[in-house]
Order: sequence, then C-alpha cells, then structure tokens
Amino acid sequence: MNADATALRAEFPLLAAAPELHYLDSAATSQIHRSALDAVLHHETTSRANVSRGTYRLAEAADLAYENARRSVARFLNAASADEIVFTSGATASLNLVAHAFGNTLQAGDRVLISEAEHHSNFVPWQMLRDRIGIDLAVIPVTADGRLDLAQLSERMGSRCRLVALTHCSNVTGEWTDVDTVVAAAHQVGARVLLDGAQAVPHGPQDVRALGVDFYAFSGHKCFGPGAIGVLWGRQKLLAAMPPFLGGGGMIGEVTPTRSTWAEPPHRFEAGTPPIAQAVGLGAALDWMLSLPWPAIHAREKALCQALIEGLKRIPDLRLLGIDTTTSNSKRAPIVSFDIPGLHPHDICQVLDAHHLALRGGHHCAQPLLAALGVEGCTRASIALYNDTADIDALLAALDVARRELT
Amino acid sequence: MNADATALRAEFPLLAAAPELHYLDSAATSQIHRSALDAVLHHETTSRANVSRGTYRLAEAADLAYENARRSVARFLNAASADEIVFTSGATASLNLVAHAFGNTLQAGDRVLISEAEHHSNFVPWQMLRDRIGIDLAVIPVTADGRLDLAQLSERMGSRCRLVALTHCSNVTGEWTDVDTVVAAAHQVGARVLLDGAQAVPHGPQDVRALGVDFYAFSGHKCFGPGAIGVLWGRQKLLAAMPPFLGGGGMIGEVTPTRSTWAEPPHRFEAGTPPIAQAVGLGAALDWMLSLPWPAIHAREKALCQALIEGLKRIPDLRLLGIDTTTSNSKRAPIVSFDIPGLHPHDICQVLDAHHLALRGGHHCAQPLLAALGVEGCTRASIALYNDTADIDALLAALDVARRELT
Amino acid sequence: MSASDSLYQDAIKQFAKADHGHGQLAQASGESKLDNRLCGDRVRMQVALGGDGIVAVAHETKGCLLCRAAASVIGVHAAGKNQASIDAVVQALEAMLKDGAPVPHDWPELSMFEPARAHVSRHKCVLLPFQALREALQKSAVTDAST
Amino acid sequence: MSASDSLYQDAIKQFAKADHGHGQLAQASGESKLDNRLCGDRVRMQVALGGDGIVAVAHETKGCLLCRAAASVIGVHAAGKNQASIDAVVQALEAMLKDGAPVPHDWPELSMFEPARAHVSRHKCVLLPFQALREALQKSAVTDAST
Ligand SMILES: Cc1ncc(COP(=O)(O)O)c(C=O)c1O
Ligand SMILES: Cc1ncc(COP(=O)(O)O)c(C=O)c1O
Repeated sequence: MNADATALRAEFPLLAAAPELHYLDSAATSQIHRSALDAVLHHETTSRANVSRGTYRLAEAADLAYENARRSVARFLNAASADEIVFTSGATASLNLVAHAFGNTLQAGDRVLISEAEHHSNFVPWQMLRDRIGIDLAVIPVTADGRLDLAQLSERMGSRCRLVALTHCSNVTGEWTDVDTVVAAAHQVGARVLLDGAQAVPHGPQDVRALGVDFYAFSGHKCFGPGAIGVLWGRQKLLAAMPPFLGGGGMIGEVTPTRSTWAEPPHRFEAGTPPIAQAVGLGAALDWMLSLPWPAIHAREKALCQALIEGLKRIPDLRLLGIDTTTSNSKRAPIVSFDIPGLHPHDICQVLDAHHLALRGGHHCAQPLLAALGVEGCTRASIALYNDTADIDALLAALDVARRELT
Repeated sequence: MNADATALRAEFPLLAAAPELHYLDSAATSQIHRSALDAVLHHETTSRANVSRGTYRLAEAADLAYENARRSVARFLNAASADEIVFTSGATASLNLVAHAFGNTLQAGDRVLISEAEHHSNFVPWQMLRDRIGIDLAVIPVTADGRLDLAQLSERMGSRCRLVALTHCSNVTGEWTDVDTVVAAAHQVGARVLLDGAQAVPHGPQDVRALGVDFYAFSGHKCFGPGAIGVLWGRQKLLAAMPPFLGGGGMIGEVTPTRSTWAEPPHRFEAGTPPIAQAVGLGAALDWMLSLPWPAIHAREKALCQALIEGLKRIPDLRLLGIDTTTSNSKRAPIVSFDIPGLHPHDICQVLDAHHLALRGGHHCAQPLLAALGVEGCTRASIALYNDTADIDALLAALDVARRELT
Repeated sequence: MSASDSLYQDAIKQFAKADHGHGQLAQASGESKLDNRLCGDRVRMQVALGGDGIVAVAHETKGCLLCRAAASVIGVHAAGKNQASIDAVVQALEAMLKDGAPVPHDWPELSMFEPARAHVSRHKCVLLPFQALREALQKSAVTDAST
Repeated sequence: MSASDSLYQDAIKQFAKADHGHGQLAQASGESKLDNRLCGDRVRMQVALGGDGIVAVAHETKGCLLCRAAASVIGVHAAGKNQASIDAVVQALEAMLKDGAPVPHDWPELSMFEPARAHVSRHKCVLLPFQALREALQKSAVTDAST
C-alpha cells in the first residue's frame, strides 16, 4: 500500500478531478475515498433492501452487508464484539444518544464533566440534559495555550461524577486529550468515560480497549466515508443497561397498545430503517484505512503540520491558537488554527479561495474554547492523508497575498 | 414522460440489472431511481464540503445543493416555504423529533391521539413520551376490516387533545386515512394533526396545505431516493415555537459555558452535519417524481392491485387483511397483506423467493394492528410504479406452488 | 428445481406436523421462553432433569416449518441427554448451518436442515428451539445450585 | 487576476476603515442587534427619528470587511431617508446581489459590492447591517405607535 500523497490523492474522485484544489478543510468534512463511493453504489445497485426483516435473497444480501459493516467498525476500533457497534446518523447523533439513554439513568445532582475545548456537539447535549433532569454540569477549563487543564481533575470530578465526556482530539487546536490520566481518575470514582473521536478517527484506527474508555463516537464523513452515518461504540454491559433513545421499528421486542419491550443492543438503539448503504460505505472506508501504512502517513502529516506552523510563525502578529510554541507538537493532530489581528477569518478564507485553497474561518462550533482563548473566530487549516507540501506552500504564499489585499 | 412500467423499470439500476426479479417489497424500501443515485454520485465527486459554515467555492456549491434540495421537498409537498422543511435521518427520526420537541411543550394530562393502525415508529415514540411526561395517550381502534374507526372521533379527542398523530396510509392494509374528517375534528378542539406519510409519498406528490395538517413526515428510501434521509415538514409558526430536540453544531445561536441560544427553524432541528448528499439525492428523486404522469401511474397501480386482490380471493381459505371485499378499493394504496391459515409467512416468502419474488412476511412493525386483526404475522405484496402484470402473475402462480410445497 | 424445493423436504414437513414433544410438563426443572424478534415466532421449552440428565422435555412452539420441525426433533432426541451433550449439539448445529460443518452424528435428523445453510435469515428459525432448550437447562442448573 | 482581487476593491477597504457612523446615539428612537449565525459577526444599529424620517444613525459593527463597509455606507447615507426608502434600498440591494439587478441609484456606493454577487455565502455579510437598520426602524415605529 502506497502512502505517497500523490497516489493517495488519486484515490479520491473529487480531488483527482480537481488537481488545482488545495483542500485543507478535512476537519469539517473529508473527501470520500473511492472504495466507499463504490461500495455505496454497488450496494444500491445490487443489494438494496430493508434489513433485519426480509427473508428473500436481496434482503439477506442487504442484511449481510450491513452486519459486515458493523464488523468492519468493530475491527477498526478493536471492539470486543460487533454487538457493541451502534450505527447512528453522525457523531452528533451518537453524543445525543448517550446524553439521553445513559443520561436518563442519572439522577439530579449527578455530575457530568466536559471541557471548555468541546465541539458544540459535545457541549449542548449536556446542557440540555442539565436543563432536563438537573445534572450538575462541570467544565474543565483550558490553559492559556488551549490544553485541557487536568491539574485539579480529581477535585473537579468530585464524588458524584458519573460521566466524563471529552473530545479525543480538538477540532480547533489539534490537541490530543491525555486519555490515560482521565480514565484513571474517572474510574477511581466510578465515572464512565466517553470520547468524542470525530477528529481522531481520520488519523488512523483507534483501540477503544487500549484506551480504556466506555463510549466512543465518530462520524463517517470525516474519515473518508459517506455522510449521514455515525458510530457509537459502547461497552456491552453499559449498552445493555441503557433504555432506548428513539422509538420505532427494529428496536422493539414486542409492542402492545399499553406497553413495549426492547430489543437487545445494538438494535435497541437503531430505531427505524438504519443508514444501510451508508454503513456499507463506511465499512469500506474503514477497511481501506486499516490497510494503510499508518506510521508513514503519520510521519507525513506531522511534517506537513510542522512546516505549516513554522511558516505561520514567520507572519508578523499572527497568533497560533492552542499551540505552546515552546514545546514540541508530538501529540498534535494536523489541525492548525490561527488569528491575524485586524483580518477577519472570512475575508482571509475568501482570498485563499481565489487561490484554490479550501479553508474554513469562524467559530468552528467551539465558541466556549474560542472565548477562553480570547478570539471570536479564527482560520483553520486541517490536514489529511491526501495533503502534501504543495498544499502548505500554496497556503503560506496565499496568506501573504491576503495580508496585502485586505489591508 | 413515459408511464409505461417497462420504461420506468429501466430507470432503476438494480431492477434493470435483474430482469428476473419481481420486486414487491417497496413498502419496506423502494428501489433507488437513477436520478437520485446520479445526484449523490455527482455531489460526492464535485461538490462535497460541509454546509452552512464555509465560504470557499466548494462549500458554497454544497450549500446551494443542500438548500436546493430543501426547495425540491417544499415543492413536492406544496409547503409555504422551504424553511418549513427539516431534514432528518428518516421518518422514524422525524416522528421522534415531534414527540420530543413538540411533545416537550405538552403538559401531563394533555392527550395525544394515535391509532391501532400505526407503524411502530408512530406508536413507540408516543408511549415513550407518555412514560416521560405523563401525557394521556389514546388509541383509535380499527374496525374488523382494518379501517380507522372514526365514528366516535370527537369523544376520543376529548377537550385536552393537543395532537392527533396518524398514518396517512397504512403499511399493512394500504388504507388511506380520511384526513378531512380528522383535521376538522382536531382543529375544532385546537389539536394539531401530524401525518406519517411514509407510505403515501411513494404514490405521488402530496399537498400539505390542501390536506390542512400541521406536520408531515416521510423517508427518502421509500420514495426512490437514498436511505439515511427523511423529512419533517411543519408549519412555520409551530416549528418556531418548538424547542430544539438534538443539540450540536449548526443548531445554535450562541454557546457559552452556562447557556445556549437556538437558531431559527429549520436549522434549529438539524444538529450536526446533516445528510447532505442524501438530501441532494432525495431532491433529485422528488423532482423526477414531480415530472411523472401521475393519473396514468395511479391507474396502473390500481389495476395491478385489483388484479392481485381478485387472484388472491380465488385461493381457498386465504384471508385478505383490512380489505372490505364488499366495497370498491378506490381509496387504497397498492399494498395487499394476506394470511393463509396453516402457512407461515416466512415459509411462504421463502418459496416465493425461489421464484424470484421479493415479498416480506412478518408483523411489518405493526403489531397492534395485527393483534387487532387477530393474526401474528402476514405476507405483504406492495406495488410501486415500476411493477407490472408480470409481477402479479408470477406472484399468483408461485403462491400455488407454495401451497403445494408447504403442506 | 427451485431453491425452495430442496429446503422444504418431506422430512421437515412431517416433523413439523408431528410436533413431537408438544405439551407441558406437570413438573419442570427449568423452563424458557424465546422469541424471534424479527417475526414474533415463539418457543416455550420445559425440561425435567433426573440423575443423568434430561428425563423429559415439552414445548409449545409457534413458528414457521423450520422452527417447528426443529422443536419436534428435540422432542424426539433430548430425553436421555445431559447438559454437555446439548451444548455440543447446539454448537454443532450452528457450525453446520453457518460453516458447512457435518451433521452432528447423534442427531442424524438434523440433516434435513442442511439446505437451510444457503438461507442465512432462516438459521435463527432452526436454532431458536435449541437455544430455548439450552436456556431451560441453564435455568434448572441455577435452581439446582441454589437449593 | 484572482477572484478576490475584484472583491476587495479599495472602496470596500476604505469604507470599512472609515467606519462612518460608528458610535452610539445619546437618544435613540430604535435599536437592533443582529448576529450572523455562521460567523458570529454582530451589528448594533441605532436610529433617531425626526419629522421626516431618520435624523441620525449610529452603529457598532464587528465583522468582516464587507460587513463593516456596508455599515459604513449606511453611516454616510441613512440620515434624511425615511422607512419606505430604507425598505426599498434593502430590497434593491438584495436583488442586486441575488439576481444581478442594477445598483440602487440613490446609493451609488453600493456598486462596490457588485463583485460579491458571485459569492453567495457572503451576501449575508453585506446585508446584515441593512437588516439591522430596517429592524431598528421597525422597532422605533412600534414605539411611535404605542406613544
Ligand atoms: C470534535 C468534534 N465533535 C463532534 C463533531 C460533530 O460531528 P458531526 O457534525 O458529523 O455530527 C465534530 C464535527 O464537526 C467535531 O469536530
Ligand atoms: C407507515 C410507516 N411509518 C413509518 C415508517 C418508518 O420509516 P423509516 O423506517 O424509514 O424510519 C414506515 C416504514 O417502515 C412506515 O411504513
């Protein structure tokens, strides 16, 4: 398997058809790998049927494809069993699922601990749970350089902490969370740990058992798969102890006018016709990812990120967000956000776009983090396995143009 | 536009590639029309980006495609505005959205009226709401021939009825609900009306304003579009008065550590990255449907349904479910369910499959209805615009074989 | 010949019709009720244990031909077997269906289910009564241990 | 020439920098605060009304160059206009951006936003201050009516 960016890029239909494009917005959505697109197409044209209910051959083919996708996800996460894999419509849906199904097992006064660095999708559902049942929502602050301040972790957890829900990797700073420390502290007080892996999964297979966490959530569209599909992994025992979230077909044992009983996980949490072709596409994307030479890809991602940071440091007044410039960035996903005082991120991105650079400016659905860092918005470059030095060079050159054009 | 079944069938890639297949399970999932598949493919390979947040050209293209899809849905439903169209992951998700967002505006003791004929997706969410906040859940019974018994509608509504949530068309009997009667009675006591249109939409464009209802839900995969996409239509004023359901990116006004504010509908109800390519595919499917000669298609669907019913009536002991054989079936969608005492639906479907007939046996996610009709399961043939007499003839012939083989 | 011709052999139909072991035990050591979520089929299985293992079984099975035939085979064969041998046959039957393993030699009638190998969605139909039997045994074991 | 070269004309940069109308009114007839949900940009707009219409405007605008330039154009032009003519210019500006309609003749500076037509996601940036102005006027109208 070739880890060369040019070869990888050729496997992404959109990028292959747009050689001039410097796509540096993969943290918002990655491009789709041809294996995922082909799998969707193949499924829809040869095996389309509803799952879990039909006995004809087409329905069996659909069932098999869907359950095989579950096994692919389990392999990718090193889950103990495919039954621990719940398909959802996205990371946001996965996080809301936990906030409702696990959340409804909590009592008023129980603590849920999140952080200032969370994406809104791992922030708002917990605020809504707080407003619904009166949990005590505590927020780990970030340090001046944007890292989770884990110094007083035990105190923040208190004795009634039931869940610690943190991003595995920040979508603004690229900072990875120190999971070992969090898991040790949480499990000491009997709290569960949920990781929002939306930004982690695009950078390689994860091992939920090695991480020692209890829940893991991510989205297909950020890891080279189709949209409209997400995953919630949860330990079998935890899932089995949770009531369902959404009601509908496929998640029931029996329905009578007066009451209903629930199916076992994962089906209990998959009400209605699930995202079948999308799961199949995600399975293909993850199988492909599993086949990649990750050490080589990580080395390139890191080198590109380093080159970008060095280049940005040369721009007068530019502020790198959440990057402690005095330490190495060994635990950094290749996501770099910056602020140039006096230049609005949207104006910067507009000029970059004219140079075929796709970058995003704004609050990146992380207003609490940006507020903590003292900015309203920022410009973000996010690097994926198909990026190369040409993308970084183009960005640095275009930023010079932007500074001239916008002042 | 040609309404000939052979010509239509040729536009469905899976059916075109499997000329021997008699697909009679469209009520579970329809086959996907090539316009929808092409639209998904085109989007993923030319316009893939996240929506609502980016300013580069690719992101603008994605935004435009997504919002155009919203307009296509609005046209298909004759909605007053595209802002009344919420994209969800399916009909089940749409119904759960109403059960939470509208449901949370209800008080304990307020009545929600559903029926015995509902799909589990329009049954279980209301039971869960009842168990959550103590609404009074009332159930309209069905008559012996499976129709909604609207005789005592006003009494059943009582004075505290706030919502009547009914299927537009039964997924078991094909019976259409008498919406005029329901809307008149509901609006008299100030109750809102929700229609579950999952089985209505595959049989042509709907007019929510002419229907006079307040909410309308359906799924893309049943109306020739992609899976993983659904629609909730709601009157603008109602949507604007509802709190959000899921929390996450894209649905907020502002997020601070202590509280958040909400975006306007429809975005308020679309937390997280929405099903972008799937919405685009659905838009294409609905645009295509809008271009069809519906009177001709309805005439054929009705003729096929009639021929099927006549043929089934000749089978000794066979019981047609929910079909009053003494009246005409003018208000019937082409869905026919039957029971042959002594033959299990799964065994029947297995034999049919050997003759390339795709039919589904079981409870069809409508256990309360089947219980009311006195059966545990049944075999269902559901007809769509690509079916033809060959499918009906094959079914009737294979049922003769099944009766011989299975006894 | 159609795919179903080979599936619905006379043996299956005869076993289903005979419904060996149908009924209830006056005194059961253990009992289980299992559903097939997908179709609502249901097996209620009772076992009576003696010194060496199963003395009697009785079941009430509502289901398709495959499910009823499987329950009927249990009605013929289960008495005289012990927990270990039941565990073994359930495993062997699963392997036969899923991986094409040979028919368990002490339950030769299970060969009638060989054509079901090709029909993944029907494996559960055949297995359901066997899973119910195993569960009924486990429940008696628990009761034994606690007395 | 890149697409942005034409967008960020000197006029836009100069108007944004000049920030005409920046500030607060001692006594406002109406005031509005509008956000752009997508980027968090914010306009606070105040109007003071007299017999014939707007006597003075003041705004505090935090946003991109397009948004700030648009607010600044309002600072130059709004005084002396009445509600109907403001409604008309907002409509005309929308039509100019969305449908390629001509520049409103009594607000000639708005021509600097013509290149923004091609950038759909930026229309909101230009329109935000104008929508804020209209809302501030509506709020004063309500206050007027109730006194
Ligand atoms: C860290 C993080 N969590 C959650 C999400 C939400 O993912 P989605 O929008 O796919 O539901 C995102 C994506 O923006 C993210 O970056
Ligand atoms: C009447 C009815 N309502 C709701 C649904 C649920 O649709 P989905 O499974 O696509 O969410 C179905 C589909 O099975 C249906 O037939």
